[in-house]
Amino acid sequence: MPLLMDTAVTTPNFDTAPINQSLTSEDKLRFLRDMMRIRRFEQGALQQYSQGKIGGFLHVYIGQESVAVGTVSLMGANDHVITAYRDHGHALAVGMNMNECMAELLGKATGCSKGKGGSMHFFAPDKNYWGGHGIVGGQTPLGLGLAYGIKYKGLTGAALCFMGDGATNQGAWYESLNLASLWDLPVVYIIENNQYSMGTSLDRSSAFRSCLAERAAGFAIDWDTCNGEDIYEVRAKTQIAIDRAHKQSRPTVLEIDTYRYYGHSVADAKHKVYRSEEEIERYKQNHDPIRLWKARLISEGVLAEGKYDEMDAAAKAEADESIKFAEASPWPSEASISEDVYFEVDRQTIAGRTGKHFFND
Amino acid sequence: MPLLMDTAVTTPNFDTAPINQSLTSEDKLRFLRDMMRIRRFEQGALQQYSQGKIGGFLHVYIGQESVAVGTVSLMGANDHVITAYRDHGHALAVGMNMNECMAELLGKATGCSKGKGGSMHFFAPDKNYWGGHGIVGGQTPLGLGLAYGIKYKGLTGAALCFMGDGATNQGAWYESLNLASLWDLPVVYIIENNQYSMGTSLDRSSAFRSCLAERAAGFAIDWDTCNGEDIYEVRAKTQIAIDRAHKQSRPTVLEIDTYRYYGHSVADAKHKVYRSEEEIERYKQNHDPIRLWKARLISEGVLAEGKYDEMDAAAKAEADESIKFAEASPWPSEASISEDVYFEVDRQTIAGRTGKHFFND
Amino acid sequence: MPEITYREAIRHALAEELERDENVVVIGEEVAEYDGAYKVTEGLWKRFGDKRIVDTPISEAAFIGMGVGASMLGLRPVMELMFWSFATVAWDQIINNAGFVRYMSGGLINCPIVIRGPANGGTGVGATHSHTPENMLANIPGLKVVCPATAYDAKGLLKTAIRDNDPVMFLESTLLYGNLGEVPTEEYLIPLGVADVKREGTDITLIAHGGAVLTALKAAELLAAEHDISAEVVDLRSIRPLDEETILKSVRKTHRAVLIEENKPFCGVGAQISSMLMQKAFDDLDAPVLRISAIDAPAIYSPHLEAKQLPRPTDVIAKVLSIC
Amino acid sequence: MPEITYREAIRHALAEELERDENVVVIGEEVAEYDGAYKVTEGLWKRFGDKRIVDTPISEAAFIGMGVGASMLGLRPVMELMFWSFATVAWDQIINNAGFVRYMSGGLINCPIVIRGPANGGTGVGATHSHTPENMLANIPGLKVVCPATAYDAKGLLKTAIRDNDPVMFLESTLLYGNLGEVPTEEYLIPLGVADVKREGTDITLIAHGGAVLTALKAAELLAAEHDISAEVVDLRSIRPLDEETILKSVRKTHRAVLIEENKPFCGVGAQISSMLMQKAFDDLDAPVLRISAIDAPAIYSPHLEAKQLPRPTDVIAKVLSIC
Ligand SMILES: Cc1ncc(C[n+]2csc(CCOP(=O)(O)OP(=O)(O)O)c2C)c(N)n1
Ligand SMILES: Cc1ncc(C[n+]2csc(CCOP(=O)(O)OP(=O)(O)O)c2C)c(N)n1
Ligand SMILES: [Mg+2]
Ligand SMILES: [Mg+2]
Repeated sequence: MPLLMDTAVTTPNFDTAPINQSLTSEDKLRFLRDMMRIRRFEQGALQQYSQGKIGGFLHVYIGQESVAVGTVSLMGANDHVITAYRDHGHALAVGMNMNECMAELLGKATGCSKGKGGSMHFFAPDKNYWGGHGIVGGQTPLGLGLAYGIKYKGLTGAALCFMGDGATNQGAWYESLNLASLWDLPVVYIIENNQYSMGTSLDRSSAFRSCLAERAAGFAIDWDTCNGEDIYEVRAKTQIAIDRAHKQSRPTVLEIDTYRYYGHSVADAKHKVYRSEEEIERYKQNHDPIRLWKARLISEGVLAEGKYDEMDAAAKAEADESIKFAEASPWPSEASISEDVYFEVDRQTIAGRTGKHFFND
Repeated sequence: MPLLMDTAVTTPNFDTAPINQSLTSEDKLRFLRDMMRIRRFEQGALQQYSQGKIGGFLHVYIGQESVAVGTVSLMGANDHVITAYRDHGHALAVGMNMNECMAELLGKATGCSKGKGGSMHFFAPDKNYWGGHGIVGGQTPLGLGLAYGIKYKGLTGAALCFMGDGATNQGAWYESLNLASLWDLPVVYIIENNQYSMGTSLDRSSAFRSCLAERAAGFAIDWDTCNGEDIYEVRAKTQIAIDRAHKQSRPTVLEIDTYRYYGHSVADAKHKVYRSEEEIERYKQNHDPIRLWKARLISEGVLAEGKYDEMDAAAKAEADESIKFAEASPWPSEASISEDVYFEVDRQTIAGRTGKHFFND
Repeated sequence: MPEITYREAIRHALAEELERDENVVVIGEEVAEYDGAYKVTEGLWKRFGDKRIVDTPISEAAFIGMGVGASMLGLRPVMELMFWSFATVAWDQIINNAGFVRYMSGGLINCPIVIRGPANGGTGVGATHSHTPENMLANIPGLKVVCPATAYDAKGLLKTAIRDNDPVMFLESTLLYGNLGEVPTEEYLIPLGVADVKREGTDITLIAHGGAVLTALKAAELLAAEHDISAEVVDLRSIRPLDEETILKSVRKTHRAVLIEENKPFCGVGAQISSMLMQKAFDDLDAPVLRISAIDAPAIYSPHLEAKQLPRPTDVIAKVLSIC
Repeated sequence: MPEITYREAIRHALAEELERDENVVVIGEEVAEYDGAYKVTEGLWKRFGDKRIVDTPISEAAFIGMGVGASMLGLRPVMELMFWSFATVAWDQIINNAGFVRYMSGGLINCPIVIRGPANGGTGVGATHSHTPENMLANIPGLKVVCPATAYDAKGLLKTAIRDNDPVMFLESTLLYGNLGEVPTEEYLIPLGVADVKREGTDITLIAHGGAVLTALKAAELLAAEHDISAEVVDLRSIRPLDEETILKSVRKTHRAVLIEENKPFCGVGAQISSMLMQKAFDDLDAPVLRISAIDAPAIYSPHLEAKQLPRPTDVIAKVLSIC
C-alpha cells in the first residue's frame, strides 16, 4: 500500500478547511509547543530508561506527535479519548502535566496512576482521558462504551479511540464496529498506522484492499485515510469524523499514516533490522511533523525567528524539571500495593468493611 | 436487505453450470434422498425431544437441508467440514448414519460421541467431519486450522466452515479472515443466513452494506451470495469457492440465504412472536428446498411418479429404526465420565500412567 | 411472605434498581424483545423501553467491554451473559478491564458494573456450556463474585451488587430459576461478604455455594434422619468478599467440615476454603476437611449421567460418614 | 555437562523436535524473522524456514484456534504466546476447543498442541501483562500444565510436551530465561507428572513451581545457614498431571509444609495442594500447611514495589519460622 505520506500527489490545502481557518496564531504555536513538549518529554524518558530508572516497557511516540496534538486539539467538553500503551503523546496533548507523567514512569507515588500503571497506563479522567491500555485492541470496546455513555446521557460528544495498525487484527474491534454502526454510537476509531506492529510490517500482518480503514465499509461505517504529518489535514479529517459523531451520532474509522522513529519499545533491539536506516532517515528528513509544522508556521509568518529555539528550550526545561520532580518524589508505600483494588475498601464503606477482600492470610 | 430467496429477479440457470451438468440422475435423486433423510431424522428427533428423551438443546436444521446437501456433495477426499451446533444436517450429508446420530441425541454409548457431546457435538473425523461446536463462532478458527493443515501437508483440499448469520458478529472470525487472506489458506466460510440469531432478526444484529459476506472484501477475500433454496445454485457457487481453494489456495466467504422452520432450538417458545406465521408459511410454500428440488426433478423427468413417496417412506423408516436403535442402546457407564479426557490416559501409555490426572480424591 | 421464584426475585431486583437509578441499564443477548433466554428479564423491556433494556448481537467481548467503558462514565450497566460460559470470549474484557482498570489508574477510575447470568452444569448442554467460573473470577483481585442459592438471597444480593461501586460477577443457576422461596415485599438488601447459616447443626459443617447449597441441605436432612448426625449448612453466598468468620465460627463449633461445590476440583473454591481452614482452624479440626466437586472431566452430555457428574446428597453423606 | 540458559534449553528442545518430526511447527508473534520477542526462537527461522517457523499477526484467538484445528489433522503446533497474559483474548479457544474437543467427540479427535510462553510478574509491565494462569488452566480437565524452573527441566519437559498427544500448556518465565543450568548434550526427556526434589531436607517441605522454586531454594539455604532448619524443596514441575506421591512422601517425612507460588492466592495452586495435604496427610502434619502467594492485588508497576509483591525468601522464612 502506498502510504499517503509517501505519495507524490500534492496534498490538498487543508489549511483552508474551516476548522483550520479559524485558528489563531496562538493556537498554531500551541500545537507546535505541544508537539515539542511530547518529544522533549519522551527524550527525557528515554534517558531515564537508559539509566535503569524506568521498568518494563517504554513505547515512545516520537514521530507521531501531530496525530495526538492535531486530533486532541478538536476536543470539546463532552469528547473523550482512550488509547493503547503508546500513550504519552495523548496524555500530554489532553493537558496532563509532565510531572505526573514522568513520576508515573519512575513508579513514584506522585505519578498519575500512583506508580501502579507505568508507561502503558496513564489516565486523567478529569481531562476526559481514559488511558493507556496494554492489551492490544482491548481498549476498542472501552472506547465504544465511552460513546455509549455519552449517548445514554444525552450529551453531544464523541469518543476518540486510538489504536495501532496491528491492533486492527484483534477481533473485539470488529465486534465493536458492528455495535457502533448498528446502534449509531458516536465513536471515532483512529488507526495510527505507523506501518509496523513490533517487528512486523503492515504487509506481513494485514490483508486489505486499499487500506485498513476500508474494513469499516463492511459494517456500513464511513472511513477515510489521512496524512498524519500535516496537522491541518489531521484536524480537517478528524473534524469531519467528530461532526459526524456530534451531528449524526455515527461512527467513523479514520486511518492516519504516521511513523515512529524509535523501536516498538526501547527493548526493541532489532528495529533497524526489520526496517532500514534509510527508511527511518527519510521519515525524519521529509515527514517529521514538528519540522514540517515549524516550516509551515515560518512560511505563514506565525513563527518568528528565534522563537522556535526558545520554545524548544522551554520544553526541554519542563522535561528536565519533571525528571527532577519525579526523582525527588517518594516511592509508593508498601501498603499501597493493596490500595485502589476496590472502591468500597478504599473508602472504607460498610461494603468495604464486610467480609474478607484479600487473601494473603 | 432483500434476501436472494425473495427477490423477483429470475435466478440464472445454475443447472447449466458444468458442475451440475455432469450430474447423473442417481446423483440428483441422492440429493433429494439426503435432504429427506435429514428432515425425517429431525422430525424423529423432535418427537423424542417432546417425549423428554433428549436433554438440553435441539437445534433443528429443517428448511436448510439444501445447503448441507448441496455443499457437501462437492467434497473430495481432502475436503473437510466443520460447523456450529446446528449440525445434524451436515452430519448426515457427510455420510454419518442415523443410528449413531440418534443414539447421540439420546445420550447413549452407541452415539457418535459416546453420548458425551449431544446434539451440538456430532463428529466423524473419518468422514472429514470435525463437528459440531457450541460456542458461536468458536469453530471459525478451527476451520482455518483445517485449511492450514491441508496446506501444510501439501494436499489439494478445502475446509468448508459453516456458520450462522449471528456468528458473523464474533470477533474471532475476523481475525480468521485476515489470516486466511494473508496466508492464502484454502478455507471457505459458508454463512448460512437464516435471517435470525435466536430471536434477533438480521437487521437488529448486524450492520452491513449489501450483505454480511461483503465484510470479507475488507480483507481482500472473494465473496458471493447465494440463494440456498436451489441445490444447483448452491453447488455452482460453492464449486467456485472450492476451485478457488484448490487451485489458488485462496479463501472465500459465501453467504447462502436460507430459512429455518422451527425455533432456534426446541426451547424457543417465542419463534412465532419475533417472526410471523405468514413468514414461516411463505417459506414453506415457496422456498422449501425439498419441495422445489422435487418439482425440479419431476420436471426434468428424473423423479418418477410414486418414487417420492417411496423415498419418503424409506427415510421415515430409517429414522424410526434409528430411534429403536437408540432406545435399545445402553447408557454409557458411569466410569466413562472420566474417559476421553486425555489421550494418554485412555491408551494407558506411560505418560498416561505418570502423575495424577484427575482430582476428585 | 409471598413466595416467588428465584427468577422472579432477580427480575424484581432489576426492576427496582432500574426504577431507582436512571443510570442502571440492562444489556445482553435477547434480554429485551425476547424477554430473556431464561425469561429472567421478562416484561422489563415493555416496562422500561429501548433505552434501559438493550438487546445485543452475539459479541460478548465488545458488549461487555462496552459496559465497562460506559461504567467508567458513571452508568451502572447490568450485563447479562446468556450463559456465564460465554465469558470465555470476553475474558480479557472482564479480567483486565473490569478487574484492573481501577488499580492501573491508581484509583482514578471505578467500574460499577454487574455481569450476571447462569453458571451451572446439569442441563444437558455439554462441556462448553456448563462452566462454573467462580473460582477463576474470584482469583482476580478487583472483581467481586456472588453465587446466590435462593430467591431471597438472589434479590437482596443483586440489588446490593448493582449499587456496589466495584465490578460484581453475579453467578446464577438455570436449575434454580424455577425454585420458589419467600421474599418480602418490602425492600431489603443483603451485603456482599456475609455467609448465611442455612441450617444449624452441631456435628459437622457443610460449606457450599450456589446450587450445591441445596445438595448440602438435602444431605443434612438425610444425615439427621438416617444417621443421627446434625449438620450445619453454611451458604457462602458471596465468594469474594468471603465471610471467613462465619465459616470459622461454625467449624470451631462442629470440628469437622465437608466442602461441596459444582466447580471442578483442581483449584476450585473448595480448595481455597480448605486451605484457609488448614491455616486458621488446624487445631479445631477433629478430622481432615474433605471436598466434593463435580467429577473431574468436562461436563458430559448424556442425560443419564449428567446429574451423576455433579455432587449428589449421597456423595455428601458418604464423605460425612467417612469422618464422623 | 555444558551450562546453557533456560532460554537456550527451550530453543534446543524446539530445534530437536522440529528436526525429529516434520509435523512440528512453531507459530506465534515475532517468532520467525524477529527471532522471538524474548529471543527464545532465535535462529530457528533461519534454520528451518518459513514453513516451520511462522510469524502471526496479533490475533491470538484465531491463531491459537487455528493451531487447535491443525492439530486435529495431525500437525503438532507449538504456539508461542508472547506473554501467557494474552491468553485472555484466546481463552475460549484454549479452554473449549483445545481442552474439550477430545471429550466432546467421545475420543475421536485429539489435540497434540503445545501452547507456550512466559507467565510471570516481576518485569515492570503491570497488571495486564503479569498473569500467572496455571491455576485456571489446570482447573480444566483435558488440559495439561507444566511450569519448569530450570534449564534442564525446561528442555526435557518441552520435548515431552511436544510428543504428548494431549494439549500441554507450557508456562515459562521471562525472569528465568537468562538463568544458566547444566544440560546434557545427549537427548533426554522428562515425563510430565513427576515432581523433582530440588533439595533434600528433614524439617519442613517447601513446595513450589516455576520461578517460586528459586525463591524456595534461596530460603532453604538461609534457613539452613541462619536457623539450622533443614528444608526440603519439592519442585512440582508439572501442575497437571500432578505428582502427589512425591509431595506426600516429603511431607510424611518432614511433617510440615509451606507452599510458595507466584499465583494470586484465591484458588491458587497452593490452595489445591494444601487441600490435598489436608485430606491425605492430615495425621502426618505437625503444623498447619501455610501458603505464600503474590500479594493479593493486581500486579503493581512501580519498580520499587514490584518485587515485594512476589514471594521473597524472607517471606518464606517468616512462614517457616512460624511453624517450626
Ligand atoms: C493481545 C496482545 N497481544 C500481543 C501483545 C504484545 N504487543 C504489544 S504492542 C504490539 C504491537 C502492536 O502494534 P500496533 O497495533 O501497530 O501499535 P504500535 O505499537 O505500532 O503503536 C504487540 C504485539 C499485546 N500487548 N496484546
Ligand atoms: C459465544 C456465544 N454466545 C451466545 C451463545 C448462545 N447462542 C447459541 S446459538 C445463538 C444464535 C446464533 O445464531 P446464528 O449464528 O444465526 O445461527 P443459527 O442458530 O441461526 O443457525 C446464540 C445467541 C453461544 N452459544 N455462544
Ligand atoms: Mg503500528
Ligand atoms: Mg441464523
